[in-house]
Amino acid sequence: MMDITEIEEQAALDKIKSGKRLDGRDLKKFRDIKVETGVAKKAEGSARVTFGDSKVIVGVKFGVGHPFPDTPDEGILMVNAELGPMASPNFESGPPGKEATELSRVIDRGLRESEALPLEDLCIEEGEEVWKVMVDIHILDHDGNLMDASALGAIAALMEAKIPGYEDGKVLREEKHDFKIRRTPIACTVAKVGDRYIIDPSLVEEEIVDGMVTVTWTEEELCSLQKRGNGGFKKDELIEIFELAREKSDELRKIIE
Amino acid sequence: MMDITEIEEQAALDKIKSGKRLDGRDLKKFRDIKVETGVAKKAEGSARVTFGDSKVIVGVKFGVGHPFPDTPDEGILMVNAELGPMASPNFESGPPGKEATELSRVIDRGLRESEALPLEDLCIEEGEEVWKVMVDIHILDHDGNLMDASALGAIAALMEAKIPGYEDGKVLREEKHDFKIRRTPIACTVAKVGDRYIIDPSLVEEEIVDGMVTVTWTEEELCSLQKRGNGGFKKDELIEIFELAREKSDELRKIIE
Amino acid sequence: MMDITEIEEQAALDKIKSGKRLDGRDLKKFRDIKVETGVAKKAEGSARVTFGDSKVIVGVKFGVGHPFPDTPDEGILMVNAELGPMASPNFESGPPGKEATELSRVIDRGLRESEALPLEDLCIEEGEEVWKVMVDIHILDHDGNLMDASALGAIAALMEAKIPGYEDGKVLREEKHDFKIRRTPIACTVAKVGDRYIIDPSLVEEEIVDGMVTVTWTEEELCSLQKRGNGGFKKDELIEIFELAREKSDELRKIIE
Amino acid sequence: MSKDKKLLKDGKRIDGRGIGDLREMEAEAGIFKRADGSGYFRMGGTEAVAAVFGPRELHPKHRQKPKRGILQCRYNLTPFSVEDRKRPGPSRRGKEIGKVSEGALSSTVFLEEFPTATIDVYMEVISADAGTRCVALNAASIALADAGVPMRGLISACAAGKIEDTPVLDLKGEEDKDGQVDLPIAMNVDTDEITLLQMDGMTDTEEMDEMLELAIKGCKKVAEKQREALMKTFEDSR
Amino acid sequence: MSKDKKLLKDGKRIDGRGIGDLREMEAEAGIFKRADGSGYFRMGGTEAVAAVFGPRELHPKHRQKPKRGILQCRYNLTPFSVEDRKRPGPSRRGKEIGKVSEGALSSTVFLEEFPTATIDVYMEVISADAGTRCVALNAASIALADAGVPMRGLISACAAGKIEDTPVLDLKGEEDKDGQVDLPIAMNVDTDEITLLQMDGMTDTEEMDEMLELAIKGCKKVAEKQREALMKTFEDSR
Amino acid sequence: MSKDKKLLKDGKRIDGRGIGDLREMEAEAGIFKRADGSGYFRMGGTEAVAAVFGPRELHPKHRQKPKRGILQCRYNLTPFSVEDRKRPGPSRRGKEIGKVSEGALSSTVFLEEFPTATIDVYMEVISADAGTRCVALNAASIALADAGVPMRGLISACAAGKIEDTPVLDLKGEEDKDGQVDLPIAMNVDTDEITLLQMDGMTDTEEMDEMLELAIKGCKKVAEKQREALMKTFEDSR
Repeated sequence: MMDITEIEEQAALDKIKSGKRLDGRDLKKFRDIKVETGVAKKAEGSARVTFGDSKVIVGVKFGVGHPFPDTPDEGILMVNAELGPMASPNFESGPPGKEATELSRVIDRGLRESEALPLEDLCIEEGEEVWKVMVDIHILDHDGNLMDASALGAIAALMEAKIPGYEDGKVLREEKHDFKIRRTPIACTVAKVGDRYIIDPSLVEEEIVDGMVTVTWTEEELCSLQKRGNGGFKKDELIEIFELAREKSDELRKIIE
Repeated sequence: MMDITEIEEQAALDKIKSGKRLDGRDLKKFRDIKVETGVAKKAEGSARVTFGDSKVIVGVKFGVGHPFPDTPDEGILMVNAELGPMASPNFESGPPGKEATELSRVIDRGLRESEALPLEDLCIEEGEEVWKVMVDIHILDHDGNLMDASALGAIAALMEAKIPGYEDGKVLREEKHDFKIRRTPIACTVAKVGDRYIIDPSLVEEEIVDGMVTVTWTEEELCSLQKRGNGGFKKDELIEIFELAREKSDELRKIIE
Repeated sequence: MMDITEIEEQAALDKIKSGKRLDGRDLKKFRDIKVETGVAKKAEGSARVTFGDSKVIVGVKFGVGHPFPDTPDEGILMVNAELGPMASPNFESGPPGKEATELSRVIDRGLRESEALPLEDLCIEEGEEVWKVMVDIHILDHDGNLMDASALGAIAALMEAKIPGYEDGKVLREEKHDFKIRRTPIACTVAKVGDRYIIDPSLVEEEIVDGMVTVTWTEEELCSLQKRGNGGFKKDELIEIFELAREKSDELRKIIE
Repeated sequence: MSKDKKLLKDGKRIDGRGIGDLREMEAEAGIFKRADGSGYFRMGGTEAVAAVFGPRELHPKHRQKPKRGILQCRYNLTPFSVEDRKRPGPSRRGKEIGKVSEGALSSTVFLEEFPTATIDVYMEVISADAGTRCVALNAASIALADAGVPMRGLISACAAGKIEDTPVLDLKGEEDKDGQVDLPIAMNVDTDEITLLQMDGMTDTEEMDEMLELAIKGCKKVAEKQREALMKTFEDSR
Repeated sequence: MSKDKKLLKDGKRIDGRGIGDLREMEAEAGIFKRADGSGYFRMGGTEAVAAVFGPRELHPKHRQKPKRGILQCRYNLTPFSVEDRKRPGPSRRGKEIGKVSEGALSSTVFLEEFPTATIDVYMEVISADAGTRCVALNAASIALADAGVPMRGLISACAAGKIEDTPVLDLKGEEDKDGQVDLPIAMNVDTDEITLLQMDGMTDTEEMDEMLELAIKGCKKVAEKQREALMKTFEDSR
Repeated sequence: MSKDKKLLKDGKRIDGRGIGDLREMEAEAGIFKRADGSGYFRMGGTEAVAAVFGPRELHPKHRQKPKRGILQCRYNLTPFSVEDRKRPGPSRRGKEIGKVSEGALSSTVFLEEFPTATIDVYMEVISADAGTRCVALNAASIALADAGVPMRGLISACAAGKIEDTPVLDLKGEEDKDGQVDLPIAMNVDTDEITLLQMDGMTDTEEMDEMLELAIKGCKKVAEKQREALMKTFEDSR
């Protein structure tokens, strides 16, 4: 006997095979996406992003700290994700697990490899003090595709962020200086189901896909890849996925511009 | 069928309704209280407190550290409570849980809000080095009302504490200088059972009370409140409790003076 | 009914009572021992040691850090052991448990008490910077007597270690300077089974012995003892064990010289 | 406490409120899909969301109570909800608030109907400008109702306090920082029972009476806002 | 990125390799006794060992899947495997690699044959000179086969990358540090399915195609080495 | 080791003791109510309390032994028991002492009578002036007897050592700090079996013999004190 989850999974699978989705979407269509910025008053930048019923909030805080020894004249980027028990009955309290760690590291690499942040402008005193840009992703409600929602939230929060002043060892948060992002890396996850590709998988779809690839594109270049889940991809499939992700990430970019 | 604990709880409840306690006490009477100071030889101040079969030991150590940025010329007070597996079969090893955390924080606030400690006299070099006053509460045997016993132990240990010398970056523990407490905040917990109030609840009584309020009075003023347990109180009940606690905390204060 | 482990344990016990071992060894004979050094390319010294099917790898790294306040002009020795889930189905991931902690501390004491390492030569700037000698023991396969194998690996890795250069706050690992060990403390574990002594117990033997003593000898002196397991020893038995361990540790020392 | 700061002038506070006024409120129910119930509450610059899961089986089993369910609270500040980024994970303060929140909510829920079960309440503060535990509890109470958990009444919370020797309602950040007393309470406005009560500062019984009076009035206004939000969801779902 | 360093000269790399050459490899199966399967793999200066335990019952029980087993990976760097001693225990990087390794290995194992079970794969890097996740996976795949776990095919891994604007195979440490792109992949060489794919750096689809082509060829050579090692153990045990 | 310090003068030690003298002892049984057994022991400036819970069911179940119970020890220093405040929680040293304490106590308890059970022994050092593990074990042994756990004999512990090339009994703090050898032992004085033995320092077999002899005599005196305390409780409870 199948339980309710299995029945739903089977239905989702059948739908996709017929070229549609359980929620009526086309295979290559996003759910309703909403991006609101300035939603966390104490953050220097923030964004709440919804992809259908998935809900993510991202806050950017600036702080001052020691630079890393190998980059004494550069600011520091930190990305952290909390996938706590609020977002899903399957999550537990405690330090970030494998899933939250992957989430934050993929987004971190997208930002870092694309050189989206002007880290070299964030040095206060070489070898002594630099700005730390701390991006915290907080998952509120999990209905799938947290990766794309979180990455979009991160870049949206960074785009609206203002950097505080700094004087005599004190961060002056009432001052708000410009902080310019150079590029907008956008993550787009493409999943394979049989011989079909879908984007923006819902939670139930994530359970049935054969594999996923999260592709991060800037305006011009591919800057990060992460195959996720258990399945495998042939090389030609991957090339197709990269191009599809490019097209769809342009759609996402328009939302936040 | 009721197990032994339930039978005992029912008996405790019946007794209170009849105006007495299982151990023969009146409703507003403490158990036998003993306070011995100087019980931990390596501590700068210490006290062992028993409330009936509840047994608590408190030690005060002084150390030197950096001040907090917002109080560069003040010493630091730290209160910690360990409610380990020695004290009760229900406690586990590990970092302080919710109960130990509440215990230490209520006592911390009583000391802090009453400004009992001369923290502004504990600056060694402004912004650089200040004294840390570290109060460690260790629960040895748990038969209820740990809050009042621990708070009494903390203030008793602080009253007998001597502050070491400090020279060339070294704490000189053989030197013993005066350390004057300005006030003696005393915690007194009042519990409600039906329409009656009791003080100094035993472990079995803590299970059956409708709610508790821990009230901390200095000689003159109310300096901290904490409602504990699940029940609720009307405003007039609270006012009555504050006054009862004031009267009973004066009794406790006499023991340590 | 006895399960397979119990049958094997009974067989091991019967064998020892008859003066032999399950694997055909004499009571006071080691299994095949192999020591290879230079096995971890990034370590400043390393050794892989096998005692029969037990397999241990030890790496030595040098780093620079603050000295301890009570030894401002001495280097720092740190010994750590990881007994992870790779080595045995009974081990779990996580911070070192009691067994790994005992392992590393017994080896640490053998090195420290024998003054094998020239820690006083490892001061860079008194009170400010000293060399840290970090010995990491990693258990790969556990078939008993990890203590002797790990201790032998630690001293072998230290014997082949070269100390890097240091200039302008940087460790120069391409420089390799001499690092001379003054003594070679060797741990030898003797176990008692009834009225017999065995050395180098296998995993199944460790389960059936009445008790063990790990004895660490330098070339000349006894420098550390650790009774392990549950049983007890009479004084005369201990004296006999110390002498047996001395003789057998000389055998082990020859392997690495 | 800086002496120069004027928190009160002609009976008006720094944001123009009178001494008995609450900050502007906003409330919403049913904001999440996965949770069994959820809620949002804002009071001036302080915002929180809450999610409720359960009643569901409590694990590990040896913690189950044979005759009644338990209610567990997790209270957390998001790292970006405060001035200097907060390290993720439970602080000592958060643990304590979790515990008193359990005390505040448990008595209003018919836990005896759910032996061996747990009801888990998760509260996240999005933005902190004083009064965070009250705002979080207000969101949690909405979430419990939204989850359809049988309750004796809504729990509504707000703080009173004392600034410049004057009892006032609902301190905001600057007032809290330079204030003399902070007195957060939560109550079941249907039964007038106060189920959370904490206080820091130096005061006496008489002043306490005044502050409690203010806070109780505040809670009643909070309750209206909570009911409005629940009613709206109820109507939307019809 | 230091501009002066010449990583490529006349089509040769700093260690004399051509752009499509792997480093020297070494492989061994059955290196441990206690584990159900074990393996060793070395690629130039990067070495790893792996042990497999299971299929065995998964604890705690509530994590068991009724219809299929799960495969769990732990990836760890020994403290002495890197320049500056690494603190023992899982880093964030290690956790992530553990997760993608599970994704890389799970699909090749017939997990549907082991409902409620777990197969635990432990990987330890002994020496790290770039390509550690690939080398660890190569050892893990040998260990799975050595354990007799039924598999659809061996998983073989290596990285391609870009240095001085040129796609090359199997970066070593210095190349990785000053390189432009790192592209580790793992694949089932029998089915041509890529089961691990990660990429850092700036590139485009065309260049990706070139690098993938290189990496796929590399994986096939790795597979030969793995098979050789397994064959040797098989023959030894006859 | 400071050379100037004179720890021994005319056969007398800094506190006036002879080389074979123990410090003043104090012992008490049954000091706690909640524990199944409890004990207190003091040796000069070193004091410890111990509590025993059990035999009781061991959790989690998969750790239970079908044929015998286990005995688990937790050894802890209170934060205020040492010169500079110690961070609460288990140190590496504490973990090791917990383990050797299990080895010291297990063989004296008839664990075969309690299959699947655990006996939990908790030791807390209140004041530390050398010899802490011995004093804690002495308290623990009293606690085991007080709990009525069936035992083959009391475990009694004390340390011998070497100062200024002379074997002495029961080092106190200053002697331990500047001494050459520390040799803590625990024994069942009824069977003469030594169940805890640790040693740090440089020595030889002959000197070890002398120190062991001293320590054994010490343990016998400790045992008397322990028996006295237990007898007193026994009489009090009649």
